[in-house]
Amino acid sequence: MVIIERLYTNIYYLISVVLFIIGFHTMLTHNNLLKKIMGMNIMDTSLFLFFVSIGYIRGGQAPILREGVIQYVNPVPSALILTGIVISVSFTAFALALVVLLHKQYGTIDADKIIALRSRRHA
Amino acid sequence: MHDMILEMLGRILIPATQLFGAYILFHGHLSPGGGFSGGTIIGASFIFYSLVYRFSDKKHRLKHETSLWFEVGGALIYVGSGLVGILFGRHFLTNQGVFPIGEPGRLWSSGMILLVTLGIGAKVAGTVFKLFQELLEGGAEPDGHH
Amino acid sequence: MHSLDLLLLVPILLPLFGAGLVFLSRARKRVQDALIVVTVFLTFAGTAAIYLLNPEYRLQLVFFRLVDYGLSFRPTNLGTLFALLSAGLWALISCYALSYMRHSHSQTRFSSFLLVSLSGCLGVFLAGDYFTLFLFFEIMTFAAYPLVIHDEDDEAMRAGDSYLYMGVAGGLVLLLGILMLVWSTGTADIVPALDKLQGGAISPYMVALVFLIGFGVKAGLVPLHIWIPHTYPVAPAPATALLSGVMGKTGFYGILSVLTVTLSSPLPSKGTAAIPMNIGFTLIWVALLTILCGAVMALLQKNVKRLLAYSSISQMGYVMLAVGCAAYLGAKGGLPYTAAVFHAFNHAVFKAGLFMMMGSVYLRTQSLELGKLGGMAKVLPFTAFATLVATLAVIGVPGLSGFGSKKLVQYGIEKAAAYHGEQVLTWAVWLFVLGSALTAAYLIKLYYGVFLGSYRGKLVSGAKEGVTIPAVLGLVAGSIVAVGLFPERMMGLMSRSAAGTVVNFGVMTEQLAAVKLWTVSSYTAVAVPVAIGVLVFFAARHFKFGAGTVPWWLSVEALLYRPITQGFLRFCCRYVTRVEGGICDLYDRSGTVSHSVLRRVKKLDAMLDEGYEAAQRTTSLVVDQARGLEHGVEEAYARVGHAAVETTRRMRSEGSDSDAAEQQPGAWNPQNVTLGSLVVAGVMFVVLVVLYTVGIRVLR
Amino acid sequence: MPEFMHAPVLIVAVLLLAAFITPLLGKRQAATNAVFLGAGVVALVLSVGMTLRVLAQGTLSYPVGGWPAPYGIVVLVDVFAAYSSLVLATVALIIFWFAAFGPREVRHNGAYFTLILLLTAAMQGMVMAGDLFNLFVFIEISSLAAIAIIAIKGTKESVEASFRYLVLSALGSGGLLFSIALIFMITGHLNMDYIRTTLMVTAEQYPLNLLTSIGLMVVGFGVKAALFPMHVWLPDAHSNAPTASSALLSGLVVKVYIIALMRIAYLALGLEIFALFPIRHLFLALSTGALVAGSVFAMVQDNVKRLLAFSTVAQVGCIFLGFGLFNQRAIEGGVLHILNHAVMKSLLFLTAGVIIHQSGIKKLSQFSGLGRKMPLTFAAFTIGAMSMVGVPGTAGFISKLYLALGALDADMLVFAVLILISSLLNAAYYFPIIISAFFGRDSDAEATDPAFAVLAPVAVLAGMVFFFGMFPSLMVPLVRQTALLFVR
Repeated sequence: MVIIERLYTNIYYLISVVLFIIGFHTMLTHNNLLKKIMGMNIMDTSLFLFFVSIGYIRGGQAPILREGVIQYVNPVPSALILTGIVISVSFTAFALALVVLLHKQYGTIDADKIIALRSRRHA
Repeated sequence: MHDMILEMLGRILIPATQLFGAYILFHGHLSPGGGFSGGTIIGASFIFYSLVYRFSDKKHRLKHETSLWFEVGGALIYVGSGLVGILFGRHFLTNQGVFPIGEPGRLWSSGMILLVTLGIGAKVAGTVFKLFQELLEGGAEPDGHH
Repeated sequence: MHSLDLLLLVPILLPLFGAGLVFLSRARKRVQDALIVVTVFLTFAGTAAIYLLNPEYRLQLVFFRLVDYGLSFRPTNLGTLFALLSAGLWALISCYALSYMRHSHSQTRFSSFLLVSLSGCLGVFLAGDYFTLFLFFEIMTFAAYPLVIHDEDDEAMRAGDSYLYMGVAGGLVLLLGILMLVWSTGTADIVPALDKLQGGAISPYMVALVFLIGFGVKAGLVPLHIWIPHTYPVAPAPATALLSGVMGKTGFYGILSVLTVTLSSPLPSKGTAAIPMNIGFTLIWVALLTILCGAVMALLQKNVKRLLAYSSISQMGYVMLAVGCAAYLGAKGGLPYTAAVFHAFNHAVFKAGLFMMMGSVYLRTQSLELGKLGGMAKVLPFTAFATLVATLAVIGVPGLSGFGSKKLVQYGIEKAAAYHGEQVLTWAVWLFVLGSALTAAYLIKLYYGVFLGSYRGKLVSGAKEGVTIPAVLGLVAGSIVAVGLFPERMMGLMSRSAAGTVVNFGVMTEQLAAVKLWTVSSYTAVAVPVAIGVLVFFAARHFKFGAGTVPWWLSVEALLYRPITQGFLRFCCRYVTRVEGGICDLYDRSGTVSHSVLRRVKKLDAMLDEGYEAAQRTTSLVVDQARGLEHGVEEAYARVGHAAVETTRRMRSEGSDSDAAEQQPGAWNPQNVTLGSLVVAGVMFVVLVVLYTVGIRVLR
Repeated sequence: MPEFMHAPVLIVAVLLLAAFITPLLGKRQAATNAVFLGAGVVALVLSVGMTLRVLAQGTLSYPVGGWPAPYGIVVLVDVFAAYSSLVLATVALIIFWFAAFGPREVRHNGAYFTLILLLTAAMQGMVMAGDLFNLFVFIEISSLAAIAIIAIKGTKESVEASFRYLVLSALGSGGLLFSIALIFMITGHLNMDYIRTTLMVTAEQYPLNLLTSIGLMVVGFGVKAALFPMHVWLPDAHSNAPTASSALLSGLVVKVYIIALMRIAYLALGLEIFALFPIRHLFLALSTGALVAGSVFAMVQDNVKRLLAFSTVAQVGCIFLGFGLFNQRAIEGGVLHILNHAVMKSLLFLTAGVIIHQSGIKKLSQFSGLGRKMPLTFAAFTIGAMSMVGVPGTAGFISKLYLALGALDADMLVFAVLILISSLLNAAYYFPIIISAFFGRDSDAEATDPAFAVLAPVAVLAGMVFFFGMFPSLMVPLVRQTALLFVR
């Protein structure tokens, strides 16, 4: 029961770690460049979840001064994550642009095939 | 090529989206929302617009320069309003004492925050649309000879 | 800063400045020549002024703080003496080079770097601390590289590689030594530091070893000499003369400074006194090895310049022997100290002279193979005479410069053998005599091979010697004779350079006064080795000893250096590739591991899927049942409703006859709303309410 | 000097402004160059002023928007930040100069300049940031811009290399953000000062969080700074970029992450906590690997830019070695090496770019005799190489000297010997190039020295190599105070 209790209280952190590992793994092991980018996004998302859940308080309200509200959610992580999302979007967009270029030049988006093509050209 | 359904939907949805985006943009300091979210929504409406007309129509096509101006203008507004603080002998991005602060809760209520939000909104809208544009048509030539 | 102190800058900056001017005036040959001559002689004049001023004024010049230690010039008497010697030889050799290189390519490069390396060399001798010394040492090493590879053929490039890498490696080892010294004593100044070193974490022996290796490369100690036999033969004669005559002396200067100044203490205690003694003892044996190796190898050579290269190694061995004795004797080492300085001085003059003389032979024959030469005495009588003087001086014939210094070295080793009663050192005396004999043998071989006999090859007719080359050679020969005639006076001059060292002046004066050079016993001491040498020479000639070449695999290079470098590189490559492979492996492995983990997860996923499916099936089953039930209930309701309607109708028809409602039983009609449907709606509403409240709870 | 109070923000703002204005100028080459170089000059002037102010009055802490520390964003310029900013501004300006007037390798110069300016602005912001999140934002901007200035060349290799860089860099960023989140979780602050004070209390309660956080941070920065086993992206990326980008990447970008890491170490974590975990030993081990592996790999390269890239791997090891030894002189050496390596590696990359552009030859085996055809260019290359080897009188000697003395101070003779061995290895791969270029047989390649405008920035860098070699005392006050920040 204690374990379940603990799992329950840390569920966000847990999920974010799991997501992080999934993203990390996808990024490292998949050959398809698009999947790599997806992995990157999953990883980023897990981090956003982690960050936001740090500042989250059960029953807290959006941090706008209003009468009758006592508990506010910590706004700092949310604000930061907004920036983080923007960064992630730009990273993704840029990565996609690179993939487009790679596809134009190599005709494939498989990392192994690209390396094979390269080494053949060098040899 | 025109798509009737898309066009009709666009006619209804684009103004509504833009209005919604503008609402979020202008109320950034009063309610959840702000430059990033509002800008993204407006940018999305631009994207929708170009999807509707499929880039085929020269007349309806948004120019690269336009989105560039959006982007650059937004950034300039941000940095510029930051520099105003220094001009007034305060710190960079100083709000209090430099910009007039109205009543709390009103639209004009928090000095330059609205200005900055607008800048960010323009920048983000421009960027989102530009990303879309570049991904569709941009990119260097295949073998790098130029 | 005294204004006279600025004089110290003249020998450093003037050649650099001159080099720049020479480079700029490359279009005009005459101006360039004039510039070179003016520069070297002005430098010589500046150095002479420093030499004359220094004992009284103690010139010193400390500059901006380079790192923590500053760039300082604080010449010792020894330093000024050798600076004077270097500048003088440099002036002579530059004049010689102007004639010698007349028809060569890239003269501007040669001349510019000649001047730059002069600056480096003088900087070493005038430096006040080891950092400055190191700086100029490296400048000299690099500036001499273009001189070495001047011919730019394959052989020269290979020799250049060996010169450069040995130079760089030696320099780095030297730097390590300096770092150790600075770290444990806190200063890089050339001052007695043994006391501080003794207390430090690094053993003084280690410091001495590192310094010996660092300077030993330049000085050509065996087994660090391998670059010399490669380099000297391929470099042009003036460059070789400088390398052997002057630049090699920087190594000697460094070792002498380290052993007699740095590794000494003003008031030696029992513990500290043993350290220089031991180091000196070791150096004596290394030096003997150097003498013998050099001499034997010289005897085996067929190329004149290579022979002289090995001879240089061997002669530097004599110098080092004296240095070792000086260190061994400590404060009583005045005599070997003087011997070392004196012999280094003499060697600089006669070896530079010999290389130049062979250069002038080369100008006429374009070859220096002993088998092809001969009979040059007729073609070049003056050179033959000068060479005879120089050769005899190397052998140590009385009346020439080598006599006094060699005699002194011999006295030094005898003194060392007598001093601490080490029996082993008496063997050293005999080895010394053997070395002298071999020296005589190879020099006879040289002179015989080049100047006597008859010449069968073709002479280059166009290459006239001009006035400069004979004049330079004459000056060298004259100075050899002059020094040889007044060795006592020279000894006095040399002994002055011991100021500031560990050597006790009083003891030294006594020792030097007791030296008797002009005695029969000393003549016989020269005559015996020479006689043995002549015997050896003829024996070698008779048995064709030295006609064959020494197998390459026997050289130190093949036995020691090549395996070490190759082994190191191979080790590095293997190790590094293994590490790199390991990293790649790690990345891969992490991929595989996570794959297997993921496979498990996938299995789990599949199981979950199955579970879901099962659940779904169950649910659908349940739902089907429920639907059936509902159907049944509905039917029941309908039947109930129907029955109720029938009943009502029957009850109504009993009252009035109307069939209108009977036609559309399903249409919406408030009258159709039955109790049953109301019940159903109520139940559904309750369920919704419950769901809503529960849902809100949950969602919150 | 109250005028320079705003300098930290203004440096970033000016560079950003210029970055946004450049694309507007379109094809007007002269105006673009003017804005580009003007921003660089202004940044340098501000940086010099700021450094003088910091030296005179101590740490400059600038609250953005006038909000005080725990709530507002604070820019914290201590000696280390001022020094780094100065190095960045100086070297970057020279590279700007080269990018503007050197051989043109990029189609859209306007976009290229925008990216370079963004990169510089982000780097300046990174070294001065006073809180972790702004640091992170600047790191991301600089990563993105750095990747973009590789891909902008548009060749197959450059795009591929930049994608690989992007993936690894994203991994590093993820790790960094995670570690920042963990620190925020423990302390509730992002401001570095407040993190330090809070950590003193809370560190003992959450050792695991802290360990994870520091580990992720070292890995994240390690990937970005190409610390030895994480350097796999560097050779491709740096060798396939346009010349100015290569110089910027190898000379500055890689080092900025080291600076950021070390700033976090002493500002945010506090040295006591930093010393709790065996990071120093990790640094020592990894930098040893870097020094040997980088040099050995450089030795077997035939492409000149790849050789230089591998040499960067080794030199990064050198800098980390200084921080790993962790005493006054070693850190001084590491910090000096940041400057010296920036100068000499930029010099080498720029000259290599000029050589490749003028002769079309990339392979070292074909360099034979080129030195006689383009003497000035190869003279500059020689100066850079000499400095890499550590010949006295050049900048490289000074930092190696400090590092070696630091190794002795730490009672680790091995590392002093290691530094000298790495010098020898450097000699073993730089000298053959020079020798074959100057004294080798003539090849039939056609090449001449480029115009003066192209060579001028290279000449300035070569002058700086000598200048910092002869007058290191100019930088010593900054470097010494920086080291004092670490070794209190």
